[in-house]
Amino acid sequence: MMFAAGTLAVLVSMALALARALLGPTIYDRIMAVNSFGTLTVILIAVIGFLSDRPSFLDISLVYALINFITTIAIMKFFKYNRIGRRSGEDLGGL
Amino acid sequence: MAAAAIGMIRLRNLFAVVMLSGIFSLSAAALYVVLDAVDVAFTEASVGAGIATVLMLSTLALTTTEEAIKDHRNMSALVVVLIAGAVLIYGTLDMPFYGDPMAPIHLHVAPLYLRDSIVATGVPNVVTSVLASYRGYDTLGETTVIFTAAASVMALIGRGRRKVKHGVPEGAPSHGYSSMKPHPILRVTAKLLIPAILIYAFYVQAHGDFGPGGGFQAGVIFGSTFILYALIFGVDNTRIAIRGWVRRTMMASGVLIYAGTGVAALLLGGNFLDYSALLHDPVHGQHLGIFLVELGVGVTVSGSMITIFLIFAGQDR
Amino acid sequence: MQFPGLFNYWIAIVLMMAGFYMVMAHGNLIKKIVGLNVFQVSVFVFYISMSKIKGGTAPILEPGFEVYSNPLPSVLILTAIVVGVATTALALALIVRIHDAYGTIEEDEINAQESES
Amino acid sequence: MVALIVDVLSWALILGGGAFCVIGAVGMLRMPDVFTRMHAAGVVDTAGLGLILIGLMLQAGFTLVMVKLALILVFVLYTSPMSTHALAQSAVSTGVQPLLADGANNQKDKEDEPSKT
Repeated sequence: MMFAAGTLAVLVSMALALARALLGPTIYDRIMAVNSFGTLTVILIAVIGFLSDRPSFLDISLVYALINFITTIAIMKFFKYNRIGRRSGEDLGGL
Repeated sequence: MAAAAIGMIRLRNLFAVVMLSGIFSLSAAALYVVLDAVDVAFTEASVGAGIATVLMLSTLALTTTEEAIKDHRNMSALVVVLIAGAVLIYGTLDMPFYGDPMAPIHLHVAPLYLRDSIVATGVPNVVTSVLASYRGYDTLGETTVIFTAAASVMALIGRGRRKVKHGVPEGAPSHGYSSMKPHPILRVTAKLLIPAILIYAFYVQAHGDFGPGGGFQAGVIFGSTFILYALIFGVDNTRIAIRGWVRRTMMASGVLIYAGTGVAALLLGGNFLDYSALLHDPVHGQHLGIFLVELGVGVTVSGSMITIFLIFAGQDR
Repeated sequence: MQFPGLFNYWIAIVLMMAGFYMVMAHGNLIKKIVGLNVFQVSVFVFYISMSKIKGGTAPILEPGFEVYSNPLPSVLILTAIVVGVATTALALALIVRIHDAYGTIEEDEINAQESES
Repeated sequence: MVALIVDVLSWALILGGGAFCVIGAVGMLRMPDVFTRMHAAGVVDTAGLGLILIGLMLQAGFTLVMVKLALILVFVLYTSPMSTHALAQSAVSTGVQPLLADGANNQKDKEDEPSKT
């Protein structure tokens, strides 16, 4: 029951983070949304593990916690060094 | 699950596609966990969220980041897609329902695997035992595909410096996989994290028999460690840390370990990839065989991932 | 229960349509690759959702659990994901080469250059 | 008795963590610019994840699971400030330009203005 409540809360926050990623005017908003979406996925997987009585699946969220960091660093680095000289945030206009 | 699906559908309209594909893969993995496929979720976690995004970004850095603005509303494509979707939905009307235990897929070989694999191989993770033992040929083939893909990437863009004819102006600053000198905080944290991730990769490799994990996942995590290293300390340093011949040897030797296990079984009187022949006790033999095979897979995958990344990242010099 | 029993397939199909549309309608090659990835994930979801048994749990044997979901699709998809990323890398390498040769990754511009020469 | 206390505690922690997650996500949606949104994201990363994981730890008891949860917590507490730091730094070092360049994208991210002072 309490895990279900936690899952629900996390799902709601995931939806909100997704909305930020879809809307986010600048590229950094999107990166940040991806990052916290990843964090929320970590929580979600952990809670689902408990929800289904198999908490030994925490390995997955551990992997996420690590990989998420790598991805954020990579994205950040890419945009930091590739964007120079161009107006960042502008090519996102496709929305 | 529905939220994940909505997010995925939304994805196609967007321009910052690569980042959204990161989100896409995250939600896909959450979906896999809900659907009880933890090993798949593990793989998607390590592959989709990490390596695929990083590779896409590297390609973007090498080419252009801006899509030509034009009207994408392609009616004929939409019509074809809608027709295909409608036909498929019509096709699903005959499919078994979600979660139906009597669906044909659950009746044929799966109960056999679930019942026998613990007895025959002593490995509680059925996915691992099926992967490495029952469907060993398959996995051997797939490991070879990975090896071949990495080798092809090497052949395509691995050699020589590219000559930029058009596109990116020459004066553009370096594309960003050079070292990250002015980031002391990142460097210190990376120094703390990298050994931890490496140890964790080995844990995943060894624990694959008992929980989610195994060669593919461990290989990818191992590879991501070096990707992190390359991101923070620079590609050149990574090339020094793990030399070209080491990478190539890793790629090749993984496949060799796998195939060699099969040949060893052959020499010891079994069939190819029949691990029961490896030791006197068939169950222990199976266990050893699965371990060796997973090791081979892990070595190949990590070698390939590091190679592919370094090739992509090292392009712009 | 006729209607909701099939929604998992429909999710996969909608995803597939999204990916398919992306592949067909967009001229940008990277966009096409992303579309292919979406398509690929839709197939994965399709397989994985078939393997689920109601009330089942993940196929890692543990005392105290009776019903397990089907391990076979997991195996297939697991390898397919890693192979998928390797082939994606190959496709991206091809795109880099194309960009070297033509200076663009838009399909129609490449076609225009081809027909000129 | 102890079990009851533990249950109540973990209820409170998980619910609190969930609440923090939602608050952080709402903040992420509602805050006016990148840097303030990062504050909101920080709430999710620390308070939300921390509370939920501690609540789960209480449920798990002294097992391997608890060790793994603690590991996740430690890792996230390491990495999340790192990525926020990196993000903020690169936003500062490159994000200043769009506003100086021209007013073209003002209609899109005019909210960014306060941060550039």
